[in-house]
Amino acid sequence: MTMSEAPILPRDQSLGDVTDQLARIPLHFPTRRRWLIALSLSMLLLTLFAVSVVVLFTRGVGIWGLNIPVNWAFAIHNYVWWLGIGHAGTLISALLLLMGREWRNSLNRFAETMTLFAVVCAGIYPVLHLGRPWYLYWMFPYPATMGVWPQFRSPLEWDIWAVLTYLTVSVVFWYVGLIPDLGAARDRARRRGWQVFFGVLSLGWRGSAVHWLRWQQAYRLLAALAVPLVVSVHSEVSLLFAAGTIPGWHSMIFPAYFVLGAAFSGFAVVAMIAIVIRSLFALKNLVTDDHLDILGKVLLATGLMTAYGYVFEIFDAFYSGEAHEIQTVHDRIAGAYAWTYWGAIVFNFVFLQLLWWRCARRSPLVLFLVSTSVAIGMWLERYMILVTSLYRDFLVSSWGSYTPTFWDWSIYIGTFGLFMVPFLLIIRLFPVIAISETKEVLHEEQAEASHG
Amino acid sequence: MAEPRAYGLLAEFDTPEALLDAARRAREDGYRDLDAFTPFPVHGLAEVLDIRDTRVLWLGLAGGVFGFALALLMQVGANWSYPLDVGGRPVYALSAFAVIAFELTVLFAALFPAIGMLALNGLPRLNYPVFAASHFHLASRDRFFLCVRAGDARFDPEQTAQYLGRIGARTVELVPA
Amino acid sequence: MTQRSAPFDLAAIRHRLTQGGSRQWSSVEELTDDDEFRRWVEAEFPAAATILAGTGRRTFLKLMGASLMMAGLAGCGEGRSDAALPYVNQPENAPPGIARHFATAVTFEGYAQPVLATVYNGRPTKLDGNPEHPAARGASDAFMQAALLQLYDPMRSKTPLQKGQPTTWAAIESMVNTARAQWTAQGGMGLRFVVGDITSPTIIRQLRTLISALPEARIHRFEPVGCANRQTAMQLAFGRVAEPVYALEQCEAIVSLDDDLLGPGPWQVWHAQGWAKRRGEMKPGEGRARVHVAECVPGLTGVVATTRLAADPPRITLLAGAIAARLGVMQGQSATLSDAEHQWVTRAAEDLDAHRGRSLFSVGAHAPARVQAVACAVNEKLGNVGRTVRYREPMAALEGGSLADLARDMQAGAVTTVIVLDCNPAYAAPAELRFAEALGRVPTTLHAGLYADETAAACGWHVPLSHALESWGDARAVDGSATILQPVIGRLYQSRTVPEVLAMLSGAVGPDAQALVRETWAGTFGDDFDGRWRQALHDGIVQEEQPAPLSLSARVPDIATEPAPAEGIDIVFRPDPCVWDGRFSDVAWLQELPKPLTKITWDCPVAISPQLADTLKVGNGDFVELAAGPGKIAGPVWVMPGQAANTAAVFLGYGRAVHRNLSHGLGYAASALRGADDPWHVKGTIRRVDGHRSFATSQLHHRMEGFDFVKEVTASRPTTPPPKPQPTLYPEKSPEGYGWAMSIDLDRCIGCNACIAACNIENNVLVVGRDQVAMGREMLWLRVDRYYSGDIENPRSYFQPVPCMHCEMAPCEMGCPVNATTHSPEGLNQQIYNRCIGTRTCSSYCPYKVRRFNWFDYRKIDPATDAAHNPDVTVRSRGVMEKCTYCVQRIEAARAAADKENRDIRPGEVTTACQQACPTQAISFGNMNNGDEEVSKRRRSGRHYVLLEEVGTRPRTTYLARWNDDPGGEGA
Amino acid sequence: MTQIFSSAADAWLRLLAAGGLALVAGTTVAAVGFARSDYYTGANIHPMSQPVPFSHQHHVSGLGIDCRYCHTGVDTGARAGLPPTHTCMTCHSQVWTNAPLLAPVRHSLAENKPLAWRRVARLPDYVYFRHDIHIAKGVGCETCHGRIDKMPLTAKAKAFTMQFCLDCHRDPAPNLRPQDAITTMNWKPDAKTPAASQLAAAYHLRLGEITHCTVCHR
Repeated sequence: MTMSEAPILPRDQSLGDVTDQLARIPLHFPTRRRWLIALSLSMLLLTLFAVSVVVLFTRGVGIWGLNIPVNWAFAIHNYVWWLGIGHAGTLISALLLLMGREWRNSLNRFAETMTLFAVVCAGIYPVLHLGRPWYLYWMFPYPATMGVWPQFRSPLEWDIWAVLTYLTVSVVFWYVGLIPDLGAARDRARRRGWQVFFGVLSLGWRGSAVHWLRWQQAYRLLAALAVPLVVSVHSEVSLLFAAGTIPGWHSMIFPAYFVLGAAFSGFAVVAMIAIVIRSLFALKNLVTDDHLDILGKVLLATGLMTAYGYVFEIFDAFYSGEAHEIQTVHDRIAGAYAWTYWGAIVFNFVFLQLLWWRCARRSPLVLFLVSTSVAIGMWLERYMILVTSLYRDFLVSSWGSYTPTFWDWSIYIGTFGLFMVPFLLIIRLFPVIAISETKEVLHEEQAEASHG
Repeated sequence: MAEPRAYGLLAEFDTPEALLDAARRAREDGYRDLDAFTPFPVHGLAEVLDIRDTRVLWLGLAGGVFGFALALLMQVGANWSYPLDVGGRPVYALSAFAVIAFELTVLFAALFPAIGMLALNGLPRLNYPVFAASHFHLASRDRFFLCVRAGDARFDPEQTAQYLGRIGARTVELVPA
Repeated sequence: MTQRSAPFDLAAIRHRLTQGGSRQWSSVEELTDDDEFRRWVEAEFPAAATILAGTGRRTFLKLMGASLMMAGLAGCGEGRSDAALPYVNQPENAPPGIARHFATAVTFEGYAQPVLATVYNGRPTKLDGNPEHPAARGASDAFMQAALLQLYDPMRSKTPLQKGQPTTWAAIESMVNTARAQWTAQGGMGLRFVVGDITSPTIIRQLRTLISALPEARIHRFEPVGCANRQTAMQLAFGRVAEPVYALEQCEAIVSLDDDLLGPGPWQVWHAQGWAKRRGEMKPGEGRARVHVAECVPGLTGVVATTRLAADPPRITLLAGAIAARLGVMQGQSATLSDAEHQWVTRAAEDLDAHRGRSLFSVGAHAPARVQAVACAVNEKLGNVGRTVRYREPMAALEGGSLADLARDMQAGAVTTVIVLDCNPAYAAPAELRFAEALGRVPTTLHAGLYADETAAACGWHVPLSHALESWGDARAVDGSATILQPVIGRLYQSRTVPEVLAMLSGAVGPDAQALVRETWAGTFGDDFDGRWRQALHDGIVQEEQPAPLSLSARVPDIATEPAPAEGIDIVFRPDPCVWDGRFSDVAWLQELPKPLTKITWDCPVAISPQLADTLKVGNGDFVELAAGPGKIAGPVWVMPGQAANTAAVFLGYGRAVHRNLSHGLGYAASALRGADDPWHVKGTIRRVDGHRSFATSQLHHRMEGFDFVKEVTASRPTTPPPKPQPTLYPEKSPEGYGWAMSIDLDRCIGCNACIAACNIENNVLVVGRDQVAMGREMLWLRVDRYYSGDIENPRSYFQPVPCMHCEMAPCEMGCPVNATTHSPEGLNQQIYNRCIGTRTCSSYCPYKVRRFNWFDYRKIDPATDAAHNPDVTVRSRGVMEKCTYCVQRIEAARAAADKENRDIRPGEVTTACQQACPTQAISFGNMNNGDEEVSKRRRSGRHYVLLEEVGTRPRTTYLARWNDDPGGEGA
Repeated sequence: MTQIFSSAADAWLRLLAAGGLALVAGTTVAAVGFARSDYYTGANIHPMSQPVPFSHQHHVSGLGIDCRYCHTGVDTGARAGLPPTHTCMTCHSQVWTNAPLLAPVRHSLAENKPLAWRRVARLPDYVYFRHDIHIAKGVGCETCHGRIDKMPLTAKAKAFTMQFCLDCHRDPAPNLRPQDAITTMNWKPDAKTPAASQLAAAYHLRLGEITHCTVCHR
């Protein structure tokens, strides 16, 4: 990506305008109606989620379509899917911060926000899918009168720690980055309420030189940590499968395969949100077509890498010559759930090819549609990886099948509410785009310009 | 007549370049107890004001070491307290413990500097003298402030104010303590 | 989490089963059909309502069971009552909580199944074959195991009924007294008894006395399956009734024409033990126990057969003729045999000829009598009589007319009183007899049975019979030895035993069940009665002189030598392998037992051949209509690999008319097609009709798909490939101490389900109901996988029991985040229910998928299993994983006993439930670190192999490859 | 612009933060402690009411009746067993024949209804505890049931947590006594008593093998 040289932001805007424009979003919220409609819809979904969870906890996981052999399905595969989406937020923010890619600054804030709640949605699934969720705390080491401890060799145990770490670090990273902007918002606020709100949250940030110095150190350090964290987290998620002996899971390529897939789906969702927000809040001057163009390229790149994973998986199976592995590949391509496999291929990679064309990348509509199809495609892929491996494992006699029930769907759809409600609240209450960093970029560009 | 106790003088500039220039000159002219307030980190400002502090980074290292040790201790300890045969794996399966060890390393390597940064910056600090300055709200918008604190040896409300004016300050304001 | 017995449980059980039990059930019945209630359900349990639509009470109860959890998240809701009730007056040597064992028997088609009953606090919790008894030798079959649950079945008849309304025994007695006056007046004219096969000396004595007192009274015998047909055959062959007894342990060559020797039925254990003994003794290449089977419907014998031929019923006759001819029993035959048939006949005949005196030619009891008669002649010619087959007086010795006679007389109005003893003709009788209707014309009708069934409904009066386990009585086992039945639990309801009822009929007031039996044996035991009586009760077998076998010579009847003109298809009737003729159809847990060859539960298919399926263009579950004469039935199809081309098989025991019976709404009533003269085979038509019903099967896929899960060895390749060395990064297990291991000999497994049955009862495995099984949620800890390979017309079939493998490198353990499944130093893969949080990782990682999960709270589904729970095993609650534990409760009990005596556990001291039940000793279990134990020997055997060895899990459960006597079918 | 917050605000903020942290920490500690408290485990708390105020103190230290006289199953089976009413009446048909306190016992006999005691020392249903093996291996009654001879009304002496069981299963030796001292209360090893390690050897304890799960859970 060569964007770091070419100007990413229109220069004909002053620092002050940018500040006001961004800080005004919470203070004098535009598009109240659309926001309210969105919120109330999300609330509906959230209610659906709550109801489903109550039923789930009172009746048991039997209300899902699970069985032996397919005793993991929606819960786990949506867990992987949501977590994957979350990763892009961190990647965009952290990786590009380190690489000094200015274009990131217009995207990182809501990308990080998106991460937070995607991770929440992901994190809640392992709890829901427990047979006896009220004993969740047994997964944590505490001085029990039983004298028994968690089993630290279990990939599931690893995941709990990974996800919680990831959530905490994401929150910290997000908040540290937010503090100066909260300060800016505070100083724009006129109503007492807003002043106190931002005043407390900004912790009295005053932009002192020494504060900036330490802030930058901390922020860059967090970014530096976030990148390996993302990679490790999704590698561990993949170990949840790779550590089992089941054909189609027991594969060396899984960690890489999962991380790439995660970034792929995540960037797609970032693109979707970027497009929505920039039109919602009229931020075309900050989230420019160039941003979309870059997102498109990233999407294309990660997509192709994921595709490599598909190819290699098949090669792997036949190279190993292991009868069960080959059987599984066959079941995926031609089995009862072949639609998930081919669905994944089509939604992930066919439409994606549009992005070879610049005009397609720069057209919000096209990019949005492609991103949507990628999100769907990756969802199908997770479904495929889980179900097609389990429904026919080793012994022919234990072959089974799986059909999601109403409750499978209701909880999955409900998680959209769980994601959207807090997300909408955040973009309502906080600056959606990093103010200080944007200004920094803007100033640098103007400086470059003026010096010739 | 009694001097009103002051926090310092706040000089307002339009651009980071102006601020840098002023700060440099102020240092040359012997002012030491300086600070600046800017809407975004200004390159080179720390050098000019001669601020050096890497403790945040060291905190990161400390956090990492702490997290790593904690993780190993926790996992080895649990298996030492009740050793169980799990799938024929060794009781102290370090390769398996590595994962959580890594996670906690990252966790604390992130928490320590984050919290440390706030602590060293003396945040949260909701009430602070400079907030009283009439133009200070622009410090988070598009103005750049140089502050000569009252603690400075050469600080004198009138002279310093005029001095700041001379080196290009747009406005100069005395901030009460 | 669990339910454990406290002293005085019995009171509690009786209370629940009578009051609580009955009210709950009846109300559920009323409710499920009531709109008001439906609305309530929809409101309360939306999901329930959706599934409730058009399902039976069991499904509903399941949902209720699951919904009971609405009472909060108390997933492991221990009923924490802290009540502690001691005895007032503690019975002699019955300390609370210590198991005691009683030898007695349960009856099946009149034959005694000798059992050893395990009793906790006056509550039998397990039945096992009586090890002292030659007809059981410790082994059992599914029906014997299930008898326990029938005892606790809340659907059992609880009170006498008059026209369906509860009445008292007093009322019954007064009715009988008035009636008896009339009988005596007319010398019993118009008095008829309907009985099944009865071997009980007491009942036989009582009935004979009754008849001698009332010479005009008649007895009619009706056993829906039974062997009436065989008696006719014996009449043909020898001119007298006789009962053939086979000694399969003597047979090097068995030729079976449609005779499922090893299949379910009273003789299964007897035959299986004999066959297995022979199968085990012989060395490779020495023929072992070769079995040649020609059958129209695949049976268990066909699965283990050396050569198997699928033949339609008419062909069976021809094959018999051909074999008889080749052995010179009949004159030259001109039967037109196909090549396959010809080849099979040649091989069978040669084998018989080669093993004169060491062979057996047997024809199914439901084959035409003449064909069976030929078999008698053939065996005689081969010199097998007295060696591999002996004849004796039938155990069911009562002489009597047929049900057809009775029906005729009833229609003619010649009958004034019908007394039906412990059988259900109104349901099971061939429809053409219109028995129930005829019964309606009889003034006085009395039914005595375990259930208020169809016949009870058709009779004016009904009295509840006591279950064998509640009764004093006696019966003879298939080997002819008698067992005295003693009650192992107090009567749960106001029921009486058959002897008591008979005594009542002959005027005795308040008869004493035990006295009636003692009276029978007074003669046999003579002086020292008490001694021998006590001895008999203790041993579970009466030591008495066995009558010498009959010496008979067979006449050869002529049989059809040309195929009858084939019109329509052949419809054959078979008892259901799990509910038999319907007498077990209310035992939920037998309903859920997968049928050996189809793995269908809770249902009853019409089994048709692949060829028929192809011509009709139907697949599993599509409905077909079978018609023969006036009768019609419609049922869902099961395409049975290896079934004879032109044959459709219908099964007895389903389509019950009793609303509250579990089979109600399941399957069809086969009696609609059955004929009175030949109840086993009719010519009929089949056509496809609308409708589809998906079966709830425990195994979806039966073709082995080219894998070698079941390995075979042959005389030319007598060993399995040696195990590959498996490098591991993990510490090796030390061979010190105990190393529990199980070995399953696939050469002996006949897929009879006895192991599953025993396992379920021993380990409190819960019933989950049809819908859950259909979703793939059956609970079996031990499943018997059924595979076939080769062409679907006549495939080669295999059975493979799969319990937990107890892998040394268990993937499941590694997956559990809370240490709920770990490894014991002795190699047990432990599953700790009370620690399990239900992540199901273990099951996902399990390559054998032997783990089972409690998706709902299944504990409340079947009250019968509730009462039969084994107090030494946790009853699993909602949300926890469970699986085979190698019966760890037995290991720990043995260890406690051993440790108290400061000794080691002796070889053979620990037996798992499945091992104990297995009639062929296919399963052996023990300490593999002790080289002398059977299991270690097997692990050293050349046939030893590991299932899915390539996965590297190092299982403790391993297999012995199956012998293939006839690789490639070209003779050995 | 003016100060948004008064100078007191910072003090409050810090106070709040500190309070919050303290609360979280406190709750955690309290929860861990509660699980071990007598209130939760039911150890040493006020005896629950019984149909008859039976005094072990009187019968054991007063009359010197051996535990096994009433709890007959203790060395033969899993359960120690409560005495049938008849056992009580062997004496009480002679002494205190019509003491009002014993009315329930007499009724129980007369009406053939069991005395409804309330269980004092109970384990969760998923714990399969055997009295007999513990007796056979030299664990005294006192070890788990405490100074029963000092209890006018019977109370639970030990918190029957899994940790309690584990401690002994990991290192049984200190809790072993010779067979003749099993039922002795307040037993102290004297000169003649063999050392703990010798006892462990004499009882053939399979040390290190009795802590795996299925020993107690099935």
